[in-house]
Amino acid sequence: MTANAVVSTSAAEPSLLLGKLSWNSLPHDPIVLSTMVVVIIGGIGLFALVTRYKLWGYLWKEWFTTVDHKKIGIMYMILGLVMFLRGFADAIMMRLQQVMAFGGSEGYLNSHHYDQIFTAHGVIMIFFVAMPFITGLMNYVVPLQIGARDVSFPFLNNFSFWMTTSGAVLTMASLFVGEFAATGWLAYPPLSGISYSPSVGVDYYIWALQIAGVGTTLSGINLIVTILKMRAPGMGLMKMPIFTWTSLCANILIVASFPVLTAVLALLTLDRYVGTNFFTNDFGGSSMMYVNLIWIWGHPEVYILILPLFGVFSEVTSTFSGKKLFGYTSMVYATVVITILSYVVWLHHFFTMGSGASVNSFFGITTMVISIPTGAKLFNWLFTMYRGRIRYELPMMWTVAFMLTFTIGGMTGVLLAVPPADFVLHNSLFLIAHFHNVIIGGVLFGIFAAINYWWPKAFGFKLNQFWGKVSFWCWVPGFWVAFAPLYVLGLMGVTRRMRVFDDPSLQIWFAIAAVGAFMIAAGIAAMLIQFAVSIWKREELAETTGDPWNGRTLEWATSSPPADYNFAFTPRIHALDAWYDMKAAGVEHPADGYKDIHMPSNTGAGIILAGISTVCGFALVWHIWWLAGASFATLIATAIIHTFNYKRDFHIPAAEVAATEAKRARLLASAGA
Amino acid sequence: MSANTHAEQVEHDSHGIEIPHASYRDYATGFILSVILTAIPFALVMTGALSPAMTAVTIMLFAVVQIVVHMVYFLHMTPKAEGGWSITSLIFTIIVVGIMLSGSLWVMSHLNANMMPMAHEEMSQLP
Amino acid sequence: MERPLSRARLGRWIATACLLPLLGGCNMVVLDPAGDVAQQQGNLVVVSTLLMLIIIVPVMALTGWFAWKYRAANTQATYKPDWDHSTQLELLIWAVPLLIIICLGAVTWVGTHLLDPYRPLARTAPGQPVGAEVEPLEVQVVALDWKWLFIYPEQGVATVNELAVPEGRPLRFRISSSSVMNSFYVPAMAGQIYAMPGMETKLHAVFNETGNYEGFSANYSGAGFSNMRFAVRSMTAEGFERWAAKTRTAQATLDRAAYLKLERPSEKVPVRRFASVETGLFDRIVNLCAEPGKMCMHDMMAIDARGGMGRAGLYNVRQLSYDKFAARGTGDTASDRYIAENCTNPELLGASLARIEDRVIDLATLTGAGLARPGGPAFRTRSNTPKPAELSQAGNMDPAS
Amino acid sequence: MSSATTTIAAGSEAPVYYEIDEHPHPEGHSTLLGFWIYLMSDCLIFAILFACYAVLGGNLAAGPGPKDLFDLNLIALNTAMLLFSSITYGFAMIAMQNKNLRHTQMWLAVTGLFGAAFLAIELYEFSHLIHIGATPQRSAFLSAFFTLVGTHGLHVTFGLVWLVTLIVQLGRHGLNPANQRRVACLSLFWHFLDVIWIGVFTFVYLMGML
Repeated sequence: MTANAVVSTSAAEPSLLLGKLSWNSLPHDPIVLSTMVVVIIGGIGLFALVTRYKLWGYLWKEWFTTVDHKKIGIMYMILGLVMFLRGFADAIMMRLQQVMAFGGSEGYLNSHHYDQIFTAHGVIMIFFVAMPFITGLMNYVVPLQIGARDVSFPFLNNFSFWMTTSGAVLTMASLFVGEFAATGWLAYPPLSGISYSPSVGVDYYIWALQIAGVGTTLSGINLIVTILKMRAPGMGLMKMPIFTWTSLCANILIVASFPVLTAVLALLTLDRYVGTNFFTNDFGGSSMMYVNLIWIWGHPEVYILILPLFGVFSEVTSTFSGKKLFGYTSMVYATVVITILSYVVWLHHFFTMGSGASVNSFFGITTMVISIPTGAKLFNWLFTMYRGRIRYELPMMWTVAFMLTFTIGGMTGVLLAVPPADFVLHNSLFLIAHFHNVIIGGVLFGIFAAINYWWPKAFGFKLNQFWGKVSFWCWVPGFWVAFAPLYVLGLMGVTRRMRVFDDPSLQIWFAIAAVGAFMIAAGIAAMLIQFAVSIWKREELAETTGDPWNGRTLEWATSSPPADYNFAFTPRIHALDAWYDMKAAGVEHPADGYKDIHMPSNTGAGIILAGISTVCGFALVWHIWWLAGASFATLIATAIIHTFNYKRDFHIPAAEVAATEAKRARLLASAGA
Repeated sequence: MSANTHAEQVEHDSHGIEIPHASYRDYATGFILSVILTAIPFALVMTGALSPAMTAVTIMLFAVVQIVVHMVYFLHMTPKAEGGWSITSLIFTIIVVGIMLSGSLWVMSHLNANMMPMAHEEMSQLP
Repeated sequence: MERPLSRARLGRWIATACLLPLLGGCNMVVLDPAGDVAQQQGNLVVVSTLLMLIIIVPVMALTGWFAWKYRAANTQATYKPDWDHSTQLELLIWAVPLLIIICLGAVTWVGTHLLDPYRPLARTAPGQPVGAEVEPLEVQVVALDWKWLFIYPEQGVATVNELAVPEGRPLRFRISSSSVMNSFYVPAMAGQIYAMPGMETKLHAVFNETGNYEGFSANYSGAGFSNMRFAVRSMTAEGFERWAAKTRTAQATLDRAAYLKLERPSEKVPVRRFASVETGLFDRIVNLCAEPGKMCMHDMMAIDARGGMGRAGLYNVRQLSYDKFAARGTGDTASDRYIAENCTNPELLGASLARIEDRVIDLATLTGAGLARPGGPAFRTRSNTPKPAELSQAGNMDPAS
Repeated sequence: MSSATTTIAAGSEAPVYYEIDEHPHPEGHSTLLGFWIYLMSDCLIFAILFACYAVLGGNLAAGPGPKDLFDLNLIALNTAMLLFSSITYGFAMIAMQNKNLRHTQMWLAVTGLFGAAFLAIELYEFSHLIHIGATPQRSAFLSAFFTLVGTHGLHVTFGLVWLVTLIVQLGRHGLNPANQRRVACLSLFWHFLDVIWIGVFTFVYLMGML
């Protein structure tokens, strides 16, 4: 086998009309081709269904153009879920390849395909699964928790969502039109430079991340300002729910790190498109600078992902233990300390690149220091459970699973922070096991806890317990079966991103890992069934009180689902755990005295701008310059035209508010009866 | 929603906007200081009055002062603006920028010194 | 450093004993390697793990215990819904991790400095310091697309995908790459270090056992990455001499032209041996000037350090005359440019060379603050640095320039 | 910050849990803070470009260095243009405070002219450099230089587009609260670019000439 496996897409001379795009850009590989056919048929089917039931108008009016943070939050979650299925399909394919490719077998994937798969898996899971999930959660929950009617910039919120989606669309498009990057998820140059990756894969990567990055940054700004400016009266900083605190810190990290990614990718873009020499081998470029810069973004990113989930676990532990959160203050300080410290550890991702010992040990030790506040958090959850009355509902089950799993992940993380240990474990499957241990055990388990926890709030009915438990018991052992072998393989000196193996003694471990992956697949299936069954039986599972878990924070003070305006009267906060405090004080919701409520109007500008951005990104990927120029000009023009719209709000009349609230009061009364 | 009530609403809202108050004095002071703080570094470099090292230190100092001048007189930074959040975010940004710049320079100088074919002799000067 | 490590060894045995039933028969090369450096790194893995287990085990046990004891069904257990603070506990939960991190930090600081890959070996095995007279064996390593080139300047031979070394003698690797980033990793010998184009990393290591091992690239480098493996053969000193002598009888020789051919992408390359190697080839590779007529990086950097070549320098850019990247998929060589070797301005070149000759290499600070300076032989780096005069002359005489 | 906080505090014995007599957050009361935070994130982009220039600025690839290329007279002129545009923007802000629409528009237009002059000079500099062969592709130093200065220039361009849009919008809707907010935001943006330029002329141009 020689390098001819590399499919050259640049063979044809770029045309003026279509740039590098040609019939050759469509897939040849039978796997991709059949996926494409299935997706196209599925897409047509979905389109037909939506048309058949005349849902386009509904979708457009109620969802696509909405500026309601709750609906946007839900759309983020759906985006995350859809992309999760794609990312997981990649994972299963890798597991299968690695279990097959022994003893001279090439497996079923060639390197051209396999290398794209592991790159896409990483990119999708981080940018288009984990990020939408946490952004969705924060979007949904934060305004409710702080007693606000919406976020500070509702239109921007819609726009951010569609930009994230636009990035996801570009990534998905790369599956069928052209190819994705085959460089690893951080696309280190010189490999990702034009000399060594001349085809469009890296360009898809760049533009997908750039467009999604705009959305992420703006949504970060939006949520920071929301938390700083829109809190209900009386809610001082130290009375903010812990999830809001962790969200604030995560968004600060977003705003203070995503620009770095934007800048670094822009420089890589210039290298690829214009021929500058930032990260090239020749002409004075330095590829190490790219590695340095991208990890300045990359490490805070890890905390962007995990911090909000720390908040979720805190809320869940406290609610289901029926206790105040132990050590709220130290929890807040721990979060803030982590926020700052996450900026001084980035080098631990490249100890082996050749820094001197003083640099390595400095960054190694700062990394270890982060484990102290993280450990403090774990103890706080532990002592929240201590002397509590723990109800093992699904969110709490996920939380306990998290505590046990994440501890191990944290330990292996600190281990990797010891530079000499990292020299033998860097880039090994041990590292892979470690970060899946924290990302699945922390982020994903947290998201599952959050979905089970807040679903009744969002939809007005609980999730089915049985299928939830099936999912849980597939996922948690499945995770360990899938990743414990990777720890072992790492200690056996096996590297990541390998496609074929020589040593037959390794195969058994890959086989075990593949079994684990299929257990996880069963867990995912059970979860989808859980959603379906719950929606099917929503009448039985209906939740009318608005407070199914005996909650402690303000979101449980609203109806399920909350009215468009969230709170008919803005609550006034006197204590931490505001809703618990209100319940304890026996506060009655006022029955009249409603006023007109000032609300932002829906707008199609967000989806239109993001749509144009997608076109522009696609044109840039394929070097279709006229289209890129035209769509960019349209983008600017549309944005300017949008600013000429001064009428962006309306009022919900008091009578309508009164009617909505009366309906809720009746529901509550019937639930109480 | 009738245009009428909307207009009223707008009228009502205008009380809540916190646009920092500016005066001719502020802008004039800022401008004059900026001119001075710009002219001196340019003059120093163009005439070569000081040694390069001295010039470098001086112009960096002037740059820092001028940035502060702009912040105060043009951007109206005060600890009280926006409930203190704008100055907090500014300080946070400065810290992060400081970490990024100094960290990158430190890391890159190490990497360059350790690995670039030319630079062995610099190694002894590394921290 | 001796004592903690021997204690570490004990810990390692304990750990291995615990894991044994689980991992019977699997070869954990990282924890049980054949080289002293990797051994120390493996021990550090174990020591750190044990240190952390001091806190991890209680935490996990407590989690399980609390989760069970305070379940809602157990109405016997104390229930204190408003208990949310305890200064003693808070102190404890911040202080215990802090103490462990302080210990771990100390271990890290010392370990990182002592096991710095740039640091010449002070010992070849526990209790066996390296004598001042011992000259480490230098091996120059180049990661190519997708195979490894090893050059033995002392023996004057080179191999592809085969690394033969004498057991017990300190090894000094100088590592670079021809195109993209790779990572040079022989798990049985020592931890990895990146191999990067235009740069030179170093690794000091030793084998304490003879045998056949495996090395590979640990950093993804493109389509042929998976098969970028090489055989590592640790031999007795005599065995190595015999091997070198035999290699010197090989057919092929490695000069710049042969290298440029070798450099082209290929996969699953069988072992190849070269009887002789052009002088200074490795330095040309590191300096990205194996191609005829291309300016070497150290010359370029010397010029840059003096403020560049002025506007005249704008005109010394040439197009690459051959298709270096074709096999990677680039058909377009017209955009591959390079900076021409500077032979028209002897004065400038002379000055840059003088500067290179002048350099005095002192690796003393690599000992790190608070650590003893290792004695021993390896500070004769100077003799191993490129001989620029020779290099550049070779370049100047090259007919292509 | 919000008027609601003060409403209840006075007098009432039992704690109030819902704001019956509510004063909503005025529309756009978060805009300036939001915009400021955006500027902070933009500041990080520039920080990265400065870091690149600091690291790569010495890698001339045996080409020309700053001393061979920069013309300080031109930069002094450029800096003056930007400084003038700052003070004129200040006058626009004061005119806006005085509810003087015409003057606001006029001063904004003057600011735009100075900004355009700045851009023109920068473009001249760039085209001159490219003309003599000192293109961004020549060396890492030139890549970093063009990108850093060019990004600042792009921001100024964007500011000009915004400025023109705003003048039109002021003409249409007058000094309503939304427009006042926009003028204030653009003011932050414009002065922020000034601050970045201080870094550029000091670290790139002046230090380069030493």
